[in-house]
Amino acid sequence: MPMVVARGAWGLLGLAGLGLAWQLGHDALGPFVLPSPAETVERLWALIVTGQAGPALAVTGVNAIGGFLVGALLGAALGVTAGLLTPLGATLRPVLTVMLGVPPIAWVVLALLWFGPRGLAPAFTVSITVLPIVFSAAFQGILARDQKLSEMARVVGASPLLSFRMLLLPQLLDPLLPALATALAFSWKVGVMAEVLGGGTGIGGMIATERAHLDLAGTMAWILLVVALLLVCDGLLLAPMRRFLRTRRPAPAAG
Amino acid sequence: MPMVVARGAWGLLGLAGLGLAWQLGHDALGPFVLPSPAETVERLWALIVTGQAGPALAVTGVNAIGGFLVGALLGAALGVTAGLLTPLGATLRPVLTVMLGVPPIAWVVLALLWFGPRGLAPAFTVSITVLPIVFSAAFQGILARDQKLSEMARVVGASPLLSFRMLLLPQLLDPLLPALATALAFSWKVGVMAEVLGGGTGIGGMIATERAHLDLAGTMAWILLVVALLLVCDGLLLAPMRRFLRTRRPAPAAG
Amino acid sequence: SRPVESLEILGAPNAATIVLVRLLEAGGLDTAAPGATFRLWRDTDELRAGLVSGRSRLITTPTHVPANLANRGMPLRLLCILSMGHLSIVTADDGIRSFADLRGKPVVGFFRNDMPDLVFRAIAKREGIDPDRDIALTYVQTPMEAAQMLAAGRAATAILSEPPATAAIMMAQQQGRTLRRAVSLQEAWGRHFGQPRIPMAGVALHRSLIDDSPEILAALRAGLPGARDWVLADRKGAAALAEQRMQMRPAVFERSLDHLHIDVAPARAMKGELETFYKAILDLSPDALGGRLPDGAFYLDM
Amino acid sequence: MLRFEDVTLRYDDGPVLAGFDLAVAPGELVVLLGPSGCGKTSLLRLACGLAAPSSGRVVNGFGRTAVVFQEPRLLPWWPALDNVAFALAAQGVTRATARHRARALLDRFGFTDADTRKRPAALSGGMQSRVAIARALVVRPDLVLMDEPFAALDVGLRRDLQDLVRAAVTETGLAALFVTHDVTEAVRLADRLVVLSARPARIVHDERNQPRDEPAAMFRAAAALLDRPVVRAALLAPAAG
Amino acid sequence: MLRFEDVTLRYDDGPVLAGFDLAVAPGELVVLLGPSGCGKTSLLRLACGLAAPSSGRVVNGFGRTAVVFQEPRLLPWWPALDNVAFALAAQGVTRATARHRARALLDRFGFTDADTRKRPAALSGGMQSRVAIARALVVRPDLVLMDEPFAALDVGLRRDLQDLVRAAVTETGLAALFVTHDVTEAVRLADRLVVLSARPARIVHDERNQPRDEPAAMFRAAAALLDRPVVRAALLAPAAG
Ligand SMILES: Nc1ncnc2c1ncn2[C@@H]1O[C@H](COP(=O)(O)OP(=O)(O)OP(=O)(O)O)[C@@H](O)[C@H]1O
Ligand SMILES: Nc1ncnc2c1ncn2[C@@H]1O[C@H](COP(=O)(O)OP(=O)(O)OP(=O)(O)O)[C@@H](O)[C@H]1O
Ligand SMILES: [Mg+2]
Ligand SMILES: [Mg+2]
Repeated sequence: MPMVVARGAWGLLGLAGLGLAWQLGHDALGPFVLPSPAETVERLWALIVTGQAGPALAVTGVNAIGGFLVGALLGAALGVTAGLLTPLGATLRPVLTVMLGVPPIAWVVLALLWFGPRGLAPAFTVSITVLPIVFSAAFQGILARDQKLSEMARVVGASPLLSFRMLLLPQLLDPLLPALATALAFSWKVGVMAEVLGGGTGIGGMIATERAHLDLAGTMAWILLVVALLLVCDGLLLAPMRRFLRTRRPAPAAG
Repeated sequence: MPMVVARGAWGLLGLAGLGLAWQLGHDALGPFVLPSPAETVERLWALIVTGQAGPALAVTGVNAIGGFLVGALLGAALGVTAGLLTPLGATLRPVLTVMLGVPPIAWVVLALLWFGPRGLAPAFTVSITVLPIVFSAAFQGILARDQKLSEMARVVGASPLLSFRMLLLPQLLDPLLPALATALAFSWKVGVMAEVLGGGTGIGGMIATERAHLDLAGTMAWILLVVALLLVCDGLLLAPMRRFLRTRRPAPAAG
Repeated sequence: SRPVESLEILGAPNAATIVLVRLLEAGGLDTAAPGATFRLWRDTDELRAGLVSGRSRLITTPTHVPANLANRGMPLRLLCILSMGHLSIVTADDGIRSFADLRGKPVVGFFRNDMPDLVFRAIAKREGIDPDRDIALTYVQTPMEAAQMLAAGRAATAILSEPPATAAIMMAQQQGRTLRRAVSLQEAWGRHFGQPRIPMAGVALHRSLIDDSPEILAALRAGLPGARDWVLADRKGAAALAEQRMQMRPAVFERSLDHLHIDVAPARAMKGELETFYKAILDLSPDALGGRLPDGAFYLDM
Repeated sequence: MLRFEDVTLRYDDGPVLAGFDLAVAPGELVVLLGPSGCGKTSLLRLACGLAAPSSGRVVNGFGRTAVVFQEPRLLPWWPALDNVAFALAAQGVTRATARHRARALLDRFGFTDADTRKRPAALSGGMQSRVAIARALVVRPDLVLMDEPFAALDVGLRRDLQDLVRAAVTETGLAALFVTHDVTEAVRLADRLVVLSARPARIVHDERNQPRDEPAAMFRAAAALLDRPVVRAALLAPAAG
Repeated sequence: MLRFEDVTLRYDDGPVLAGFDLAVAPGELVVLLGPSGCGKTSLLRLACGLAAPSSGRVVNGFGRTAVVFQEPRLLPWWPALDNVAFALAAQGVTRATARHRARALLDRFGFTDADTRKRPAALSGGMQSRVAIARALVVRPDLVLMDEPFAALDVGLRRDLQDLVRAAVTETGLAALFVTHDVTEAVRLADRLVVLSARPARIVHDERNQPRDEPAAMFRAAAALLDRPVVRAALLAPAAG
């Protein structure tokens, strides 16, 4: 428990440093480059109490978290399968690299057509981004699995499901964790950007409007909201994985 | 060697499948939604032979690869250090999550001010994107390192440098590889998008112009070029790592 | 005062910018600002970066942008209007002949909550139409996507600016489909706000540039009308210049010239119409202008 | 019946087994002795199907085959108890029963309740070996392949576990293929003693053996075995020329 | 001089060592015998500084300390040769010299040139142990801590390596703290025999010993040791109550 508190305190220190850098940037460069943190927080507070934040957040939250969950699950499943079946892996790897590397402008119209401008286009964009990130980590994780343990499981006669639960999943957590952290951060960013670009509603739509109004503090207030939500999601979704890894890792012996 | 050929053949099969999907999409949706692959390739060829591709590619290449290298090196160095020093890791993790999650609109003006609109602003954006991706993988890789080997190295009296070369680096390759693949794909995508939005030259500038002309085939030709370059970079930069891992991994015994 | 070194002119990606490009090209700024360069901006971020850094203190822009920035504390001045509006409703639907016909129809808009959208809404309001209820209005980010969807037959009606409107019509033609400009928003505006034109884009300067170099102001005043006359007279030459300096398709540019309503009108003289325009925006969305009308010093004379 | 029929196995650098024949019958404990690196582990890998012969056939007619690998191969994330229960879970035994049987066996192997809850990193080397042995025996296999299973155990434990295995062979008809470097252990346990040459492993000596327990008899038998020139050549050759 | 002074070490579930005292002098080979899980490995970890005592002091006055862990702990990415040379590289020896010395020692340990180029996964269990032993001895340490080093070796190799270590102790003044479960190995090698109780480890017996080589004398000494009631209680107690 004290370790957890200490970890949290260090994390807050890091975020405080970031806030300080922001303040210094504002002081040096003026409000047309970086609005002040104080003003931004004030605006954010206003967004929350006037009830503007709620509905926008609901839309974007569904896009970001829904897109993340779909993309992460598909990516992990595909990555594990591809890792276990060499030809499938060799076939899919370049396809997913392309998927990751094609700029969204290539299929923004396609997404608009398929999902409609107010529909699931942002969630689709999020999934498309998350899927290959998670795929590639799961794929590599499977390749890097401990073959001796797999042999043991085979000799013992464990079913694929039992093996997955007892040996593969614990081994996958380590490579998956950073990929999921990356993917989660991208979910919010990409979801918001897709809303900005797609003329959608949600936080991205709000940001687009504030930007059209050249209202920098307003823009930053929404971004701050996004970042806060991202940190909350990171805490809720990934913290259990981190804890498992911290406690189950063969630590250097006590004493 | 035959294994390598087979792997390449499977990869081509995957890309061929992607091309087929593209053709089918074109047939179904018409040239204003998806231009035909044939026309796109023709246009790409024209871009190459008329010498338009070269200079744009040089600009974007510097942005993407330069930004990637800087971001990846800093990210890996920071991640390794943070992994070895617990408080630093706890401090940096949320900061880098924020770095990853903040949409570029928050600091694009800053980047334009510092690096100039035609200068390195896109490269900066690329580095900012790559750094936390690689950081998080390196960090987790260090946490997941084999403590028994580290103890052995300590007892043997190995210097940090020797330990890094002989035990840490080989252990980092597995977690780093997917992160680097992700980061490399993002480098090209983000670099191009930053050029599109930031008024840069390079391929992004070309794409912006083609889009202003509503020239879809032209837009796709440039995107195809980007994707081809990405695959080449992936082959050149990451293939040696993949090979090391394939050959050095304790394979299930022969026979 | 000395001539201004290395001035970077930022031009809005709007065809009317060609007038300032012509002035620069014809050497009209050579004495006041030797070595001045020209570049298009695609995003207000670039504009802000240019203005804050002091690199770009002369710009062409939609007229609500400098008003907004001035109200938020950046000392910008509007010199003149270059475009009297370039928005139209383009449609493949024969049933649409007037603004009122849009009722109940699906329409694609762009730049949601930004100026083109606000102009459309201001007119709709005067027409007695609630755009969110009476029109099936959806949005895409840029006019290019709207044009693309029109040309591909994936949307029947869209609000478009120039030159994307012209480009969409030409592209559809190649495919054997007919698109037409059903409604000029300028004319619709005229029915409700007085004049059948909208002072939509112009030339603006940072005050420090005026202080540092009154000569530039003088050169602009002297040169812009002639540049406009050249553009309107030599359409082919203007199209070639647009291709060279603004990466625009000459054929499209030439055909869209008729719909650009290029002019050079002093801001001071246009103050009344500008304020009508600004008020219409303020009515709908005060934040879009920073909450108020710009004060009198904002409008320069030629 | 486990049968090697004219088996050859080659790695990149040449064969480890060439034209190898051997059979293990139910209720028989065959001990393999041979110099380090001669191919004993490779042989066990063939027997359990983890490796396929380059030529020849390996036929395993036993129902349930369990393996004690040369290293413990425990799942590091789970406590000792779950590592043992894993083998039962793989056989479809319910969780509660599996844990109960695993706990009973570990108890016999000298584990306290607290020890069964420790993860492998918190177990001593010998405790890890015992978990691995328990994982193999808990399923009551028909054939067990044991690769130097007791090398990390103290004298007392080693004798207990030897007795346990020997009893299973004699009483329940368990078949065992047992690799060891300890000649006294070999003569104490074996129904049949097979001595292998250096790589590629050939059978240089093969004798029926009467399991025995009095120390003096054991040492005499071990000495007699090592006195045979072929065995001596195989097991006591100097390491380097 | 290596000295444990009133050392206590506790893990989450209680002490493994309590008020422990022991000293190892240069040129002395101290063998530790004790039941599995009693704390021998923990003791070696304290000696080499990988663990710190909960109370008391561990003083290691020797210059260069080498360790043979209970598991081989080889670097899986590099061939056997580089694993041995690693220890020399850590001491600043140049690459060429390091590889030369590593190759010479591995040759003495029965490795062919081809074997030295194999990565650990392609080595047999005993070969891996030998690489680990070579990695410890190649640096010519002043103190070596060996945790059941020869458990995976065949009789011949084991005798060779026992002789090698014994010679280093006698001739070059090497000090060794040597853990084994093999009582005959203990009486063959030790200058001093220390027998530990079950956890928490206390010294229940401590005697000077004369290293000897004739089998009969060895077996007699081993039998005599095991005949002492305290030793018998420590090493031959039944595993489970
Ligand atoms: N990191 C740890 N955390 C908790 N308990 C531990 C840890 N390491 C060892 N132990 C416990 O300490 C006791 C002694 O372990 P140690 O490895 O020292 O035994 P050992 O004498 O070397 O046994 P063996 O002969 O089996 O190798 C065991 O009960 C073990 O479970
Ligand atoms: N995967 C592999 N690739 C190449 N060679 C291998 C591989 N596995 C084992 N070998 C070689 O095969 C030979 C026999 O190995 P094996 O593990 O079967 O020996 P062993 O009899 O079990 O020895 P030990 O008693 O030391 O455990 C050794 O020379 C080893 O180097
Ligand atoms: Mg073996
Ligand atoms: Mg031990």
